[in-house]
Amino acid sequence: MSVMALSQIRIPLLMGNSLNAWSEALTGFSIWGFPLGLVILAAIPLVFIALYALTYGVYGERKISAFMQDRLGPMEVGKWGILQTLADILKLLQKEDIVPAAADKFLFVVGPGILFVGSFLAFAVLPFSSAFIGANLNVGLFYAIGIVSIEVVGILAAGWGSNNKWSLYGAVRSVAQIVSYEIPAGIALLCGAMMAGTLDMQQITMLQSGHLGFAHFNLFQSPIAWLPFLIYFIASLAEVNRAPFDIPEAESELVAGYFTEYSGMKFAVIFLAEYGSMFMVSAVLSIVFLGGWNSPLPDLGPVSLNAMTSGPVWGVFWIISKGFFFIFVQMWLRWTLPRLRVDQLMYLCWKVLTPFAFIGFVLTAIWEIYVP
Amino acid sequence: MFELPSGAEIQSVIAGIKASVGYFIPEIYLSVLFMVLIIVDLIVKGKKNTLLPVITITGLAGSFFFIYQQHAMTAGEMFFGMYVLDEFALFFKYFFVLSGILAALISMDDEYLNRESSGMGEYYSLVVAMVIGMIMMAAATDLLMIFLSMELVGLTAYVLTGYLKRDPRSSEAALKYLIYGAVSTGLMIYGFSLIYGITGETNIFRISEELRLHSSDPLVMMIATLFILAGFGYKIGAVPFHFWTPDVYEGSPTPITAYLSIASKAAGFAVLMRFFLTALPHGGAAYDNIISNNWVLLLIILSISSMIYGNVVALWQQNVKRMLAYSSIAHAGYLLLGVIMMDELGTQATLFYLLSYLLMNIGAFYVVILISNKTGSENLDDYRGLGKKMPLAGAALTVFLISLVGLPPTVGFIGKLMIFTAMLAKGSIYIWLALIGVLTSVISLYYYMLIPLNMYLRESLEPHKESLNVGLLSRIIMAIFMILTLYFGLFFTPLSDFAKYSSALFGNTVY
Amino acid sequence: MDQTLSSFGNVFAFLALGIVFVAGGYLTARMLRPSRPNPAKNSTYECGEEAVGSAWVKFNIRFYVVALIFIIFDVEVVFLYPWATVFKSLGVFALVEVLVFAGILILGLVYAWVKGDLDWVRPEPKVPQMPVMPDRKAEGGRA
Amino acid sequence: MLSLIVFLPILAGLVILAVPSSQKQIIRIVSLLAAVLQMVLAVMIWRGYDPSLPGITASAAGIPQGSFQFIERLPWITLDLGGFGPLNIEYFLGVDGISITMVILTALISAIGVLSSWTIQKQVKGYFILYNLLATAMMGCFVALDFFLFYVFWELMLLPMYFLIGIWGGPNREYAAIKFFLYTLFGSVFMLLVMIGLYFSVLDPVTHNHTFSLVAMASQSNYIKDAILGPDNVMWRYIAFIVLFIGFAIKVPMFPFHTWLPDAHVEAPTPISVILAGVLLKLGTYGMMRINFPLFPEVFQASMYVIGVFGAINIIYGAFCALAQQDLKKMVAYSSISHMGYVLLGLAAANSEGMVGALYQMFNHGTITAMLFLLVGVIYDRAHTRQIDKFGGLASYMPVYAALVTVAWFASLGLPGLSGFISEALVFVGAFSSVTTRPIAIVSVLGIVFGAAYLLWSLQRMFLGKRKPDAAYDLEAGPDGHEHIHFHDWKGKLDLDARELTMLVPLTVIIIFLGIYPMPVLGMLTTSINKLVEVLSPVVMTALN
Amino acid sequence: MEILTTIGINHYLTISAFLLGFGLFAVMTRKNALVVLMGVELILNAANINFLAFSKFNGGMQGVMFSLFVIVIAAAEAAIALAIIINIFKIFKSVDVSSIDTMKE
Repeated sequence: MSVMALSQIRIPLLMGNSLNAWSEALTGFSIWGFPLGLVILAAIPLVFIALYALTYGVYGERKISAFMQDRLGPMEVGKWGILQTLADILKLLQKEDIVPAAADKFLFVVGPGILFVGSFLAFAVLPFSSAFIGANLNVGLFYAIGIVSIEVVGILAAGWGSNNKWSLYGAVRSVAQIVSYEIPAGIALLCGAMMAGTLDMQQITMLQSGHLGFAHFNLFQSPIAWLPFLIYFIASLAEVNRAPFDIPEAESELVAGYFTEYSGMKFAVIFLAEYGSMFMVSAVLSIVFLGGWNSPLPDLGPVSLNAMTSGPVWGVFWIISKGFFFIFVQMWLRWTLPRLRVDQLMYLCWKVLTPFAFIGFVLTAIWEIYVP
Repeated sequence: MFELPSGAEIQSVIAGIKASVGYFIPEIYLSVLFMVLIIVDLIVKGKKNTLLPVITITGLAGSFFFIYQQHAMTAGEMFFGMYVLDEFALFFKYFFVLSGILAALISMDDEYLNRESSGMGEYYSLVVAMVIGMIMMAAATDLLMIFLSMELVGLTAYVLTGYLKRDPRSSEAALKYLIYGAVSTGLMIYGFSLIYGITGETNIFRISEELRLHSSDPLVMMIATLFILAGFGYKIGAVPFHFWTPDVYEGSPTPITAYLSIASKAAGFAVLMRFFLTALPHGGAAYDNIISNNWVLLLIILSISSMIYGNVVALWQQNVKRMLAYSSIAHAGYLLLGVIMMDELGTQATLFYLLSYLLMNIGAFYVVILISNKTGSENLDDYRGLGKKMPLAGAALTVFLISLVGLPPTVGFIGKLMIFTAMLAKGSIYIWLALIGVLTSVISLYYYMLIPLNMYLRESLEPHKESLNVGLLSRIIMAIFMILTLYFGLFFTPLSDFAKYSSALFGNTVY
Repeated sequence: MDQTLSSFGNVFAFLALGIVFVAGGYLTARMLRPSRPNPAKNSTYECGEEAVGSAWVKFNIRFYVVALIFIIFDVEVVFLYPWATVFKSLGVFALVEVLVFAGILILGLVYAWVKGDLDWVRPEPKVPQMPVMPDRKAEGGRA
Repeated sequence: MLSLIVFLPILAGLVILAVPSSQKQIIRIVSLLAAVLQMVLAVMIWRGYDPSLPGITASAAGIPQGSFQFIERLPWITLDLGGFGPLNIEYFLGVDGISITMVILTALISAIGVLSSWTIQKQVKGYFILYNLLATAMMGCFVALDFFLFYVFWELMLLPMYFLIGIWGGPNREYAAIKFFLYTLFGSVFMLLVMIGLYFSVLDPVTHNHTFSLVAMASQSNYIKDAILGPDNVMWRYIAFIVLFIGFAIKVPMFPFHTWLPDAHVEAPTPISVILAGVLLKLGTYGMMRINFPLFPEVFQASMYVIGVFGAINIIYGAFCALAQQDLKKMVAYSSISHMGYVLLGLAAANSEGMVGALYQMFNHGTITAMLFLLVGVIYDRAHTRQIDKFGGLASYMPVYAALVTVAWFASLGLPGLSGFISEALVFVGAFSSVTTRPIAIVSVLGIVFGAAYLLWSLQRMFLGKRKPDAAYDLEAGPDGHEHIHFHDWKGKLDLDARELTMLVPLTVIIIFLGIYPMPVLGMLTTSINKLVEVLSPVVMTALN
Repeated sequence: MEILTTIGINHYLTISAFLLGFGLFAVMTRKNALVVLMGVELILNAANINFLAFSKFNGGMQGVMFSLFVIVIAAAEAAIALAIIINIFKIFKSVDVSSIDTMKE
């Protein structure tokens, strides 16, 4: 049976073009009752996070930062410092894991786990390709918004559990920031959902495919879509504590905020979670407004660029590219904009983004009704 | 499982909603009033202590016009069985709007409340919100709607209770109200879920049909009924769901105490009557089988324990508000007697009693407010000698208390008379219940009379104080309450006819 | 197999794998890393200072206020999501309804705004002032 | 006419309300005017009353109001009770022989009470408003023929009484007032239930609606057989009778329910004691005669013996207690209990003599006890004490007072030639001639002996002999060489002054006159009493059944 | 995966009953106002599970709708509860329900 299943799985992996062909094949695949396919299905995003975080995340960010600041970045380990990430891994793995005596041990240990699991669970609904999605939920977008909130619990657990003033300040600030920005973010994504008329991530993506490439993307479907797009992008920066909204972990003020006390593997987990979230929000932004795994290239007359660059494997490429692009923008902003003060942060959220999100919501609703 | 309805279905749904909106105008009007109040509060700067109540009172009074128009509409379901418009609901619309007006009126005179630094904007809008919630409670015919409207009332009531933010008693009252409220509502929802499980319906008409057509596990039904009673019983403040009453009534701002003791209780009764008289069929006499769907027996137990407990514990209260709180528990018991009768007469009696209770209890609390404005106390000992210093207030309070005891020639007597008439109309089976009713009202005489006793029979502790005069407007209001209490005690036909007219419950299965 | 359930089964697999990954990471690290705790190392980090008291102290009430406002708005937004998926087929009627809904919601926002619940305490800029020291001589004399 | 007599005091009360409270004299005069006018009206009613018409029940001809006189009957409240038809509450007044006696008594005692209230100095306005309210309620009770109306008046009495005792009473007034209130309310709430039960059991013979009319209720043929208090429902009829009886017995007051009375009397100011003893106690027995017995005649038949026993207990127990009292007012209060026992005994006899005696005793007790309390009030005003042993030898210093006291005391113990004798004699004649009550009557005679004992003893201790060493007054030599007594704080006339005489002399005259020639009263009531006896007799009942 | 599909209504009801029990236990025994409120949330969620289970097994969407509204109301209630508790803490410096008892019995 297992051999049969293996043989069955090979074909769609290479050939399958139908929707979710890969993930459905994986879902049905089990060995001796153990749903190995499911594990593999889940492992793929996990591996992706790990790889991307270590390469693009650690090495890439350092290098990009360096370029922007006109310096070299890591150069010591290997050619151009290319093995720097490996060194980092080894360091984190064997570094002593200190648990402060005053900490709440349980929360201290559990916090990073929650943080990571929350971030990772969101990947379940990200369609990496027309053929691959972790879990094809009909409420995918909603689920993605909801599940990310679990991170708040992890942050609070980590900050509180550390029993360190910096950590607690950082955690509370971070929570306040995340929950506040969830309002404009939620409303902005709602606009996208209204344009699509569904919450299914695959459906949302599919509705944006077409021969004209980027012209089918939600962002270009209505002039109003730019408003929620920008709002969500700004809010998502705050949600993942990226600059200029990085006061929760502001090194110079709070000494890394809620993970001040963390070291070794626990730090690595937090770190993975952060980078996972970064990709997650970028991917959601891409899916809702920029067509997800759809190729942005239009068919130019006889040159059917779009058809050529479409397909399950191309889809993987496109969505990761789009995600990485936004991560790049995030890194870019980090070195461009100064950090906001707490009151500015709240001002921006409640008095700028939220009202504008509402305006965008109302306009989108009217647009969608009256301009078909 | 989650299929979207077809286009035609959607159109019919929309048409249904549009048709229902026409029957929903008073509620919409009040919601608009609620928002107008908030906006006025936000826009207008400076002293708003008269502007807001005036808007509230005139606005609420304006809703009478829309409610009156509903008389011409035929009784029926709206919003797909969520909501109903019948005489019973109309009665409570009048009732709650009136009580909202009165609450706003007496709030104007409460000096404690007006001293609240954060302003009164939310206060009046919350009062209006509570009116809306209670109106919807009285008309809700779906478990979901019942739950939502009860929560609307509850949530606003929590805030109103704790409105005096700096007063520890007020905050404590709010906390207790909230905790008991949340727990009992939680239990009620659990009961609802069981009912839903048994019948597969949340509409009370269809629940009743299902229960009649199919047999249900009596034990589960009993548990469900008990849980639901926890929610309703909490709202009406009946034993054993009364624990919040004394503290909340004592701690709240007095107008809110009055408002809760009357309107919130009445809303509880409205929903209790609608639910029990419509949804749950009742088989036979009250004594059949304890583990069956015998909610009447439950109500009887509730009623008896409320009457006895409320009246007995009130005996040794020193705080007037607290005493009135315990007495309100007792009154819940009397009101339940009318519900237990399960017939038109019983319903009529309950409604009449509610009307009379509105009049006399608001009056009593109003005088308590005026007195505490002057003396700064609600303590029984501080009422000494007030009869001489505040003659009209003393006389009015005495009349209200006499009415609360149920002595002629006051409206409270007629209320009791109607209740007992309804009971004896059933023949001899409920006589013992009526006996408990009258005996406990004798007990109630003792503690009610403690107030006039202190006011008239005892000398003031500070004999040199001059007479404490209240404003002319307050005196007029007080006198109106007093005269109405007496007038309706002698000529109660209009009230009673109104109650009779209103006892028509749409789709009830019991009578 | 029920479609919905199976989808959430996948989510469950993600959850399980996530936990296993974290736990596995911890275990691996524990096997590899040294463990040599000492009191100084285990003390709470406060930039080198001795930690004073516990960090579990009271917090600025504004954080709670933000939480309260968030709860209300977030929950209301939840209602809009199901609506968003169907409103096109419902037409103008649904639009009007949701505008009423959003209007009330916006009124709530305005309310919180006007009441000042959205204001954060602004840090007062500390303008450095030249110290006026008339007694400099006296001090100097004492020194 | 009856409306006027009922509502005249309350009109006076409204007038008083408008008078500023500093004008005490005007307030008193308004009240007095109302009371005098009420008395005039009572006399007019008495003159216009036809003693040949019996009243009590509807007459055989089926006239709904029967042979009552001065009928005023208006629909008051009509309630739609759905399946039970309309609830008709009527404004229904009328008098028969029983009530007219009481109407006259009430008018008389009310007027005397106003005179006696002249000494009230504290919060005069409030006092007279309440007093007038009380007067209306009492009068209303005696003329109401609709049970509901009766009940309203009945309960209306409680509150003014409570305040009159509570505010203007003695040192222990709070306790006495609330005790009075609770006791009487306890009795009357049952009445409420019985009233409702009766409503559902009785049909008006003319309109065939349920009715509260006492006249309709008094005819057993109007009852619905299987209704809650219908003839078939024997158990509930017994229970209803008993609770009604208890309600009235508390007012009488009958033995186990009597404890409120001494407290109330001792604490109440003199005029209120007068009203309480003179009128209020009669309401209990009046209620029995008007409502309790005729509505449940077969139960009455069964319980005659018990009622008689309670009457005897009242007589003897009251006398015993009176014997033990040091406080003069308390003694008089217990003597009231004893004397009301005669009324109960007469009622228990259930024959014409007994019943006539009972009703006549009610009237006489009203006048005599009123006088007793007034006399106690006179001495209390002067001495500020009522302890019997604080006095002695008063007769030689206050001869007029002593004379009136003697008359009253002797009337109370039933000396021939005074009105008390005739009624007590009639009661005993009735009780002896009834087989049921004969043994009780024999025992009850003891009561007369004890009565004579406490009255004569107190008379002797207070008025005869010499001043006691710790008396409440001093002896001092007057300008004419005679010795006078001097009360410490008393500035007024030593012996009775004009106002006191105005109150006391008419009562004395009435007592003596009715002792010699009782017919003006007896003639008025005998027809009704005969009818009542007929209604209550087993023969009639079996005929009906 | 087979076990997931064979779960019957009783499984749900049992869990919900347990939740109800825990909630009631927390409400009755705990003194911290916040913990009491958490107990209330447990009760509400017990009801939610019931609603969803019944909705699944009876068919019909009312249960789902109901639980959605319960969640929403629970959030609103939590918001108000927090506000009140914060105020209580400001005044009493404690959120211990048993110590907040200024009004005599």
